[in-house]
Amino acid sequence: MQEITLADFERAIKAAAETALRNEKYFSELDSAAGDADFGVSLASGFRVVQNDWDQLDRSSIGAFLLKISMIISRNVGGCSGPIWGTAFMRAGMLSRDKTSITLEDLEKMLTAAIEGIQQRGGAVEGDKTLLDALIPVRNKIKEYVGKPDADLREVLREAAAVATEAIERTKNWVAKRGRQSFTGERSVGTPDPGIVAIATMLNDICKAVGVEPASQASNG
Amino acid sequence: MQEITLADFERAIKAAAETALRNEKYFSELDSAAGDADFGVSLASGFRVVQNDWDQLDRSSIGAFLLKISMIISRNVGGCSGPIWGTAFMRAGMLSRDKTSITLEDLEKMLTAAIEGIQQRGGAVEGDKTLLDALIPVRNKIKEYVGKPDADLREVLREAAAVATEAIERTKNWVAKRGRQSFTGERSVGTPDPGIVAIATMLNDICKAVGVEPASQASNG
Amino acid sequence: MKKFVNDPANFVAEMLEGVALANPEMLRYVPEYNLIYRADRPNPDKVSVVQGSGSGHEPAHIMAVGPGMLDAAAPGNVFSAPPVDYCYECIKRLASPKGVLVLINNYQGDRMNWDMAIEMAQAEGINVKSFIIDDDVAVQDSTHTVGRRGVAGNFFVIKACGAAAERGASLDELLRIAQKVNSQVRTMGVALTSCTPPAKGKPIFEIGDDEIEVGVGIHGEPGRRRDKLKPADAIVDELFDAVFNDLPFKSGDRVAVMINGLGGTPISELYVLYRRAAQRCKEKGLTIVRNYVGEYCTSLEMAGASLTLLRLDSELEDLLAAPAEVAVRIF
Amino acid sequence: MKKFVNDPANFVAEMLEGVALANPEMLRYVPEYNLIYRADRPNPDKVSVVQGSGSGHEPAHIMAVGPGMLDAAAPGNVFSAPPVDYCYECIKRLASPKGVLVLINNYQGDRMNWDMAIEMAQAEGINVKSFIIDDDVAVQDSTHTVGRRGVAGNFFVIKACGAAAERGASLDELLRIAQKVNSQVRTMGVALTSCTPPAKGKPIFEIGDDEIEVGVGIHGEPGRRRDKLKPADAIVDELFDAVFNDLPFKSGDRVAVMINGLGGTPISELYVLYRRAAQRCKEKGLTIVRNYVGEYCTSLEMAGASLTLLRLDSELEDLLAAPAEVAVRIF
Ligand SMILES: Nc1ncnc2c1ncn2[C@@H]1O[C@H](COP(=O)(O)OP(=O)(O)O)[C@@H](O)[C@H]1O
Ligand SMILES: Nc1ncnc2c1ncn2[C@@H]1O[C@H](COP(=O)(O)OP(=O)(O)O)[C@@H](O)[C@H]1O
Ligand SMILES: [Mg+2]
Ligand SMILES: [Mg+2]
Ligand SMILES: [Mg+2]
Ligand SMILES: [Mg+2]
Repeated sequence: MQEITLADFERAIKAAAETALRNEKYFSELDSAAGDADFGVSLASGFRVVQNDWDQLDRSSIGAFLLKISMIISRNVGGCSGPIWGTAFMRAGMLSRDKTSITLEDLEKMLTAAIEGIQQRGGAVEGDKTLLDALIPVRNKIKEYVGKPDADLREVLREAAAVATEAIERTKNWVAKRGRQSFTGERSVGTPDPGIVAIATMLNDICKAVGVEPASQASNG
Repeated sequence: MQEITLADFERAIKAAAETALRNEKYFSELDSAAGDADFGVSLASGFRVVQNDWDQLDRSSIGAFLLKISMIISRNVGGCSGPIWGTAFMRAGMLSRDKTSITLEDLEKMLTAAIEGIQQRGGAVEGDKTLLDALIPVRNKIKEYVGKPDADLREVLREAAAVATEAIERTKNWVAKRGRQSFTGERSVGTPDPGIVAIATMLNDICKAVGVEPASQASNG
Repeated sequence: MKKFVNDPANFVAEMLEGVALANPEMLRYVPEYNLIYRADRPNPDKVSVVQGSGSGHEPAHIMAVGPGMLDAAAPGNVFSAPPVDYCYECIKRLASPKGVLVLINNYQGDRMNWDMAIEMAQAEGINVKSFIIDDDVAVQDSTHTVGRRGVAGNFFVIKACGAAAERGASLDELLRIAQKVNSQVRTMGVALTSCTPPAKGKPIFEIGDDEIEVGVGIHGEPGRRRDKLKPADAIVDELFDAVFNDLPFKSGDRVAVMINGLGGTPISELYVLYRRAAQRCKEKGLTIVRNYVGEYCTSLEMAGASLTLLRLDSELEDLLAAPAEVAVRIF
Repeated sequence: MKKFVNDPANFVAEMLEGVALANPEMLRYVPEYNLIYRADRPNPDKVSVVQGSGSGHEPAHIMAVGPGMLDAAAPGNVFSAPPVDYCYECIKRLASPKGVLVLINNYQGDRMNWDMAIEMAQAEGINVKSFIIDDDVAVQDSTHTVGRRGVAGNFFVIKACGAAAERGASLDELLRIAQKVNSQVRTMGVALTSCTPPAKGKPIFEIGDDEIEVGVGIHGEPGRRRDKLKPADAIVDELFDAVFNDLPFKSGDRVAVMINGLGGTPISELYVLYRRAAQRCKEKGLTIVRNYVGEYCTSLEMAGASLTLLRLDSELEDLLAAPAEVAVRIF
């Protein structure tokens, strides 16, 4: 089975950064329905620095690269998102500190570490209507392919983007239980969670960046 | 020549206290033209305590009596008047600590000590339009009688009240140079000084209290 | 907004520079990370005790750096948690073989950023642990916290841990002491007015001319309720009862009492409050071993105060009495 | 009026009671005369150093009673001089064979009442002398004074005389030291807001939302002029220049610098001011030997600050560095 290289990670992060910048206003609007309307601005502030510092980022290993992203995100993203996204990148980075390419199994472990990190940092569980409700299905989908030697990484990516996209509608009518949105209680019902939309949009944009036709389209802010 | 006894001082202070209480509003009104309208209230607060404590006052000597009055006045009179009147009574009291009757010469010395005390305390000189402009002429008038063995004390009192009363009109058009009134500068011109009016009224009331027909009438608030 | 401020964006940096300029021998200042630390630290034979939360609570916590108190403080902007890299740098520069203790007031932002920094430092082999302070009895959860908030009681955790660290206590020993203080300390505050963060330029909440916020948080978070302004003694009584009944304290307890000004209340009024608190302690059979009247944990220029009671045992009495020095000269 | 107060008529008495309750070992309190004095005074081998002016300036001066500082303080009501019998009792109870030194800030009411009390005490054979402090460069005469006002520079006179008295200096020696400090110390303040005496219930002066009073007195007396609110650095520059040029100070001077909060200004802002003051000192070639940032002489809850410079010589440096303790616990 193919390995996932540092170059793949670079391409993915670059696409995610573009997602964050292109959707700055749209993600904040999503956060304004029930939250404090800062999510898009927060995320963009961090990924803008990623873009600006792009050429100087440490590329000695996948882990070093991700830890650098983690640092930039935690430093530059306000609200809950800074430590949550920062932790995710940090946990994933720690498992790949000395690797320049990883297996799908490694990726699944890194994603699991990221999910556990988010849960530990912010105390959310599945069902709280947070980006975990996109990330956990994505991780589960990837797990299905682990150990299948003939799995096509492009296919895995397409499927991952698909389950993340599905999460938007699936969770829309739930009540947000974490972050600023939880303070407005029932007002979150009927509004998609901004964090879930962001994850789905990023995965779809990564698909496009590597020439994979996504199963569906999440949004285009 | 007759001596002045403790009983004379008691009668005089009692009359002065009545002056202060009867004229509480009037003296404050006088102070409102150019000052801060507290003079009548201040003076009355002190002399009210003198009246209330009247029976318990130390009468072991003229000086002890005056020092007690000094203490009450300084303690209970606000503004500049507390220390000014308190000092006057204190200086006079210190010169008569062991006496139960005094000569006119003693009285002149006590008054001079009081005047010097007031000058030292508040820095005012003759001509500043303060109660000194009543007290100094009174002292000078008394001095004229010192050494005249046939001087009639009742005549001296009448004359003293007369020069104090004259001071009201004589100083009316001066500019006040001390106390709160000095802050309003020219506004004091044309208004009698409340302190001078108080001294004159007290002396006239003392005349009446001892059955001396005053030369003229200062006010009746 | 009437404040002594230049560009509001530089408010915290200029304040820190002022503190550093005022203490050139005792302190070092690293502007890139808002870091203030003792010039003679880290000491390899001593656990480093550090803290960092939002600014605007001065003297907490940058002015609590000094012998027998904190070894370092890394404040964030006014009312915002220090970013992760500030926390990380603080731990890294204060790293001692005996360990680093991070004292965190219970606010979500502070907790998440410090937790993350601690994880990063631990991954590099630094011996660092944290302790969460949550002494405010006013509300259970709040707009900034899950669980109770950490407020002026923080001072006692710093003082006790600072003293024990100076005597060579281990990291685990310090955690035990922090835990003991936190379990025995209770606080509640009241606001008479709002306050204005320089960069915001507007009061953080509205309050009527005759209203008070009972149980206010140090970022102006809502407390238990709005009340009408009432006599000082009645206000103390409400704070005292809330604090006393929460632990609960009991007759015979030996206590430390703190009346903490929130920034805009003059010390004369704080002593009027202390008078009543002392009366209430006596009435309830509490012995006041030490008292603290002044500013310890403020909300910018907010008029208001908090009352803290700490139950003492001989260990804590000893630690509170230990010598200490802070970076603010009094005389 | 938003204050912690019960019956406004009892405000000062309750504050003093609070101070006494907070310092049962160190202080004695005589309610009839608003008198706070050290429990171990008078000492026959030491001159007693006392002060008393209006209340509302806390920590000055009741909270400056303690070893190496004042032996007693006899405050009057808020912003009013202590009555003569308070002054007299204070001198009488603190009378020592070595003498009593009364430090008086230059206000007419304070001067007259203390002078009278001193005369009475002297008539009884008590050895008592007084010294007048007038460090405020803002205005020559004022609504409360003939000559300059005495403000925060007062602290340095107390500190130096307190230290020298503790070492056994004679009354004449203390007068020399007081005279030296007063001749070398200069202060100017600025108000951002007014303040409200509890018994008055209304602000003592009006000031616009964008105005400041440059050179304000500590009872809200007018200063040099009204100005528009401007950046902190520009405000410090104006105070600094007024103070610097008055003595005048000169390059090479060794100085103590004080940034004194007027009551409602948080300590964070005071350090923003100190930063600029330190920059200006450097620029002018002054060496800052000691600095003082905090509240020393306030006007109730007035937002504002004053800047004080004191030129030092080796005697004064030594006296300022001497140990001292005040009746306000910090940690
Ligand atoms: N405790 C949490 N754990 C995981 N995700 C969270 C948590 N709180 C918020 N989120 C995610 O972050 C998004 C909001 O981010 P953001 O607006 O930056 O945070 P804040 O609530 O502090 O304003 C939410 O849509 C949600 O997906
Ligand atoms: N410095 C002074 N020396 C002598 N008399 C003074 C002085 N200042 C004021 N007075 C007298 O006191 C009177 C005003 O007294 P009062 O209103 O009690 O004082 P204040 O000016 O403090 O309000 C004046 O009419 C004047 O006669
Ligand atoms: Mg948000
Ligand atoms: Mg937010
Ligand atoms: Mg008057
Ligand atoms: Mg007056």
